[in-house]
Amino acid sequence: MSVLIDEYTQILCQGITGSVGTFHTQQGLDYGSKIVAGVTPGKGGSTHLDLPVYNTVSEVMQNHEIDATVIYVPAAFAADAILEAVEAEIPLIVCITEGIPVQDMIPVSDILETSASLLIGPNCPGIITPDQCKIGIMPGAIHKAGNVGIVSRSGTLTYVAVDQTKQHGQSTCIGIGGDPIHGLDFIECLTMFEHDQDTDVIVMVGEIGGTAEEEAAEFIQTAVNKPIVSYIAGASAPPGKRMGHAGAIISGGKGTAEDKYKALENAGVHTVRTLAGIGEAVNKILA
Amino acid sequence: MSVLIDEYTQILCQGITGSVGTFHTQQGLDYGSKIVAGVTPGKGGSTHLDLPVYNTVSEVMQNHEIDATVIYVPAAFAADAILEAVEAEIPLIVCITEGIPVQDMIPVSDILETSASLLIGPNCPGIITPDQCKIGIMPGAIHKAGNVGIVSRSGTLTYVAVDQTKQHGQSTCIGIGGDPIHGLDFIECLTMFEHDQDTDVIVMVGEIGGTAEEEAAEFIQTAVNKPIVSYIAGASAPPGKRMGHAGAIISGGKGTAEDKYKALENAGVHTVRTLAGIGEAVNKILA
Amino acid sequence: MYIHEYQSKRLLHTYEIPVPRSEVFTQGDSIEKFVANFGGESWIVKAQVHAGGRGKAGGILWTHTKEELKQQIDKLMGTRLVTKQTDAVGLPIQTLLVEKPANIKREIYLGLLVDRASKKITAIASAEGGINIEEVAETSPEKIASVNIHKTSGVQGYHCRLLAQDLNLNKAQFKQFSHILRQMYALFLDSDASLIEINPLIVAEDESLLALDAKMNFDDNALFRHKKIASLKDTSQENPIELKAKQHDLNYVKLDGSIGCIVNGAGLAMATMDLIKHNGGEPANFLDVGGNTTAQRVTQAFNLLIDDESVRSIFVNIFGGIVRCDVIAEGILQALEETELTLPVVVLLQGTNAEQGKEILKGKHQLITAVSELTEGAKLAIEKAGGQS
Amino acid sequence: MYIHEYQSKRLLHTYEIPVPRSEVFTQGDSIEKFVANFGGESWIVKAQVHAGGRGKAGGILWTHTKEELKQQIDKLMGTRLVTKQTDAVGLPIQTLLVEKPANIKREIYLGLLVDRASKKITAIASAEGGINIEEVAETSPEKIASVNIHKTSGVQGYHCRLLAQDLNLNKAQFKQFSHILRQMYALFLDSDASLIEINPLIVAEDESLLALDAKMNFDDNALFRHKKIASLKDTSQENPIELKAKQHDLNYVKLDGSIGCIVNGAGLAMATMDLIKHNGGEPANFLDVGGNTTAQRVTQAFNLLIDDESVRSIFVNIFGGIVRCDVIAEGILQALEETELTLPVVVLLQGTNAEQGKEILKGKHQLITAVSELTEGAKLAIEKAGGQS
Repeated sequence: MSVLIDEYTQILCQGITGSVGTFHTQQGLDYGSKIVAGVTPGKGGSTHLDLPVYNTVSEVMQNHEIDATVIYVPAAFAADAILEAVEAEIPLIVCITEGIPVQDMIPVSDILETSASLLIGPNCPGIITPDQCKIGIMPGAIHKAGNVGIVSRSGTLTYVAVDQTKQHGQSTCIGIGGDPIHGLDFIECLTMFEHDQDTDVIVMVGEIGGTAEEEAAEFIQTAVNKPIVSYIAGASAPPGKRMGHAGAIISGGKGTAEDKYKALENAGVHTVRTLAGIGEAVNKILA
Repeated sequence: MSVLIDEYTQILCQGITGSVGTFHTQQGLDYGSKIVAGVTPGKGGSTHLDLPVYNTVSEVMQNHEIDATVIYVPAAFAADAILEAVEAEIPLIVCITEGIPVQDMIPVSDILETSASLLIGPNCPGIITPDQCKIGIMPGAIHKAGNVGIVSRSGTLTYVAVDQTKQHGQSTCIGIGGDPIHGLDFIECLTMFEHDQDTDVIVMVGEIGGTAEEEAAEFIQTAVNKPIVSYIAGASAPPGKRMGHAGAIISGGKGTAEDKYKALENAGVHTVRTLAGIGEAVNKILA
Repeated sequence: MYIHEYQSKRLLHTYEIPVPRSEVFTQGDSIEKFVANFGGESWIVKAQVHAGGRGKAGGILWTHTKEELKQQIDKLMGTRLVTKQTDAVGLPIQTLLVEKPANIKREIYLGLLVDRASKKITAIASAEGGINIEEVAETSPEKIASVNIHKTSGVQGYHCRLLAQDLNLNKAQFKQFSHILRQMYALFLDSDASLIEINPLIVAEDESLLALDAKMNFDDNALFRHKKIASLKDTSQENPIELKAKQHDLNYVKLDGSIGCIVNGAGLAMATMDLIKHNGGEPANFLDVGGNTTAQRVTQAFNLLIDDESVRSIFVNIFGGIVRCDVIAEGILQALEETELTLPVVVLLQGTNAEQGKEILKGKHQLITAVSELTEGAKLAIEKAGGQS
Repeated sequence: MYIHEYQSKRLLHTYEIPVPRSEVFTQGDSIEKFVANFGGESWIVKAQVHAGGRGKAGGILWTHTKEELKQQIDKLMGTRLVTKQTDAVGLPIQTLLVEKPANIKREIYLGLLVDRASKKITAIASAEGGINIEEVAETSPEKIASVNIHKTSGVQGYHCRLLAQDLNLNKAQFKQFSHILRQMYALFLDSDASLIEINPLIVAEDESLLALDAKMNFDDNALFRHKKIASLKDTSQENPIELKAKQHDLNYVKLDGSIGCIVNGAGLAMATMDLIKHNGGEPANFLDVGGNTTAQRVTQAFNLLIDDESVRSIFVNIFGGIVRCDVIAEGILQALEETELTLPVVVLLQGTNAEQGKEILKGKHQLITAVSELTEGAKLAIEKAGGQS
């Protein structure tokens, strides 16, 4: 077992004929991912990378069994593509696109809430179960099948975490993305790792801003028994320029790295203060 | 036990100082319902019928434990009042108001879907558990505590059903209202009656239009074991004047009384073709 | 509230949805002056009535010369049009839409409505537009595409793509289609519509899309916040008794039978009709005087039924709730004093103080018979009306 | 993207939200002409810079006569304003807002923003508006009311009532408050704003509400569909290096330290800063060259850091993913050929082909030291910059 995806996962690619879609679909196929169809409005009926291309997701669903879709369409049209996938009731939607206007994501989040779909991203590397299935833009070669589950808000930090845990390998790595409004959050991923028999240790990589790490800490206290190693990026970041008060008012001065570290430590999480500490901590737990 | 409300239910009244609110609040108090506060924007701080009046529901929640709210505010402001109650996380919202614009109810239904609140109505008589709690405009005196659960789309037909079952009395009577977009539907009510140990027979009064009865029939087949007596009003109604096609297109010619009767009979429901038959059928089952 | 085709098209035009060139001719206008402004082109003269099936009923006429135009306007104006959707009396023609004919390549259907089941606004489209769309829906539902539009997102690209999937539109037409759907949706929200249909939405010879006919219905409960829409109401298109009923806030629908019904509550009113039919009679109307009725409203109801010559007997079926049956009974007696009613009246009072009410009515008025039970009441009303219809 | 106060107020005015009477004086305008148009009334001259804390920094001046007005305009225009929210260099004053002073009875705070946690637009209000609102939020959070606005419903009456609960508004003021909130929300949606604040929203002597200052921020990712908003951009208010970075699509923030950082990925860039600080150094910048970077972008990054005189050493930290480390290594060597860099460069390459990359760099260029590990890299960069700062 693994989390969310495995060797049988059948994948659709929305935005397959664009340059990014083309490149990463090829990479995915090379890795062995079961990408079975693509969508590009206006190019229906053609084939691309030997895969059938359709105008709409609904047409795809009439001809294929789809478990997951990956979205590479440009930012201006990405929210629309997510909603099309939700309408088609695709269980897992992975949106790689970065730069989606935040207000486009508000209706997406509203509609997801009452849907049967899960969203990973946007603005994320995607999800990989090494040697079985890779959905997204992560470099497949650095991964190795193993027993460390990784969840991260940042793209490259996921890769560093993978590198740091190369001794043990990974069950599944999920990049949830750093956009203000995104789909799966730490809590959902921790829940899945907790119940995944292939995962023995969880690495959780957070960032300053928002309160997702604090909420995760609260959740961990009651609902996660597996050991967790956590690093929070941004301890050294300056408060940053800002003109308005509203952000500070709503967060009430919360969301600093120190707040997050404290909350996680209270929940029994093994925190590390530099990236370089991730590997050590995992090794110690699995020793 | 009973369904949704009992002698301990503490009730708020939104629109308490209007003539309808005043009249039915007095009726409710006379019946013994625990109405504890009222809301009328702009009249906060005053008392009405010896009850404290507040400007907002949020203020009420700071001062009282509220289990249910009943809404008598005029149609133009009723959806806003429902949403205010949802925001305050009141578990049960009963909206009596009729004539609410349909498009006002679309966001209400969207927001309810992800909330912790249940809505009865709008455009309904309300809900009563005889001798314990009456929320709404039904005449209390015709009811009697007993073992028949009644759910109805029509107001006066609920009363007739109560009259028809006076020999056995009622556990709880719920008028779900006939507006195109409303809260609780047959299925939710049937589920609650099925699990209510005080209910031995269920009376379900439907109407032509929509497909709520057909969906209920499907649900009954798998999930309701208690005997159900059902009458559908409107068998004799002419197709009616209409200029557009869309209604007919979307329903595909469904929603006639005959369709509904057939679906219910297939699900093992005791159907009766006239109102007068309700009492007989219930008596036979409980004989 | 329904509006006329020409009013619908003006609204579409306001929302930048393409409609044919047209002029409106209103009763009382000078035909000479009106026709003088038109060249020798072909025109279609369309009777503006609140009913479908106008073409087959002779309400849509083609003209090719000024002389013909004059004749056809003269022929239609001021008459009544009887279509399969009207009653035998038909509807008065007081306005004509004189429109430039379009060269039709294909007819598409596009509609928006509030959908009960999904509690959303639903968009519907079909490549088989035109007058047979209802038949298509029944016999080939797979030719109808529909999609819910969440209010939080509004019309998205995927809605347009999904609906257009089987419409065979080229790129430019798809762009126009998307524009039309977005604008229709905006109009739908802005006006509290309950139905907007463009049928047919045609692909013209020049490959552009054009709204050739449109039907709209607006939520009566929301008209208070849409003064402009409300002002489009044409009461000449309504049944005079129904109109009078509305003025008194009574919910009345004229039917074909002989037994007048006065009932409180829409559900009970329907149930009463069912009961009459079940026992072999025919109701003359649906009449709901309101869930919590008053004696005064019952009086107004009597006055309404007097105007209907087909009524032979009246069945009053009131369930006393908050208002007590004894009060209603007194009201009925008083109403009979005040009106000129000469028809037999069967009264069933149930609920609060039903017995007292019956007692009050007993023997007080020669026209009234008080009964105790639903079936008894229905049967007696049928008998008094002269037996089975 | 931030805009100036005067631009915010023009937007508010367009949305029928009341703002004080004002005129804008732009660098190059004739002071004589400008002042000639004003009577002997009192005016406030407000420096238009993208930073708060203007009042205490001398950027807001009162005038009572034409002469004074002339002097104050002359005094501020063309200078730089240093506030607690700017760096030591401050921001250039190129525009002045000359505004009619209001008689303030009370100061309210009203704001709208996109809230991460609820994934909704949130409205915030407080009776304790004015410059101390952040302090109020921290010390007396109960004095701040906030409510989420669902997109499906938009602003409802209850939102207004909830926010106004503790604002002590009379009936007319509540009506005006509701209007302002609804209009702010419309502006928020129409413009893809991420923040709109009116602070203070004052109750004036005449009891009406007036927006005395406003701050707005717009979603950079959405500017492509808001040409008018995008045109309000004032690049004079941005750090020149940051501006140059943006033109190259590099994510750069100037900091106070001496160690320049070139990193791929925002997370890794922050983590690299953390690492430097953790080992006793100070980063000179945050610089993210993008998750899947190219050799070309690394070159642009070098060019950017050359402009920053406080940089003493550069730490390049690249995690090779899709782009291989050997390609990046070649790119770095080429970049050093092309630029006039004279600073020591520490390079850490990890991920795909990291070993080959390190091999390529070894001994090829005197400025470069290739390292194998994060902490090693950070420490060496600190050492090369001249030890701990």
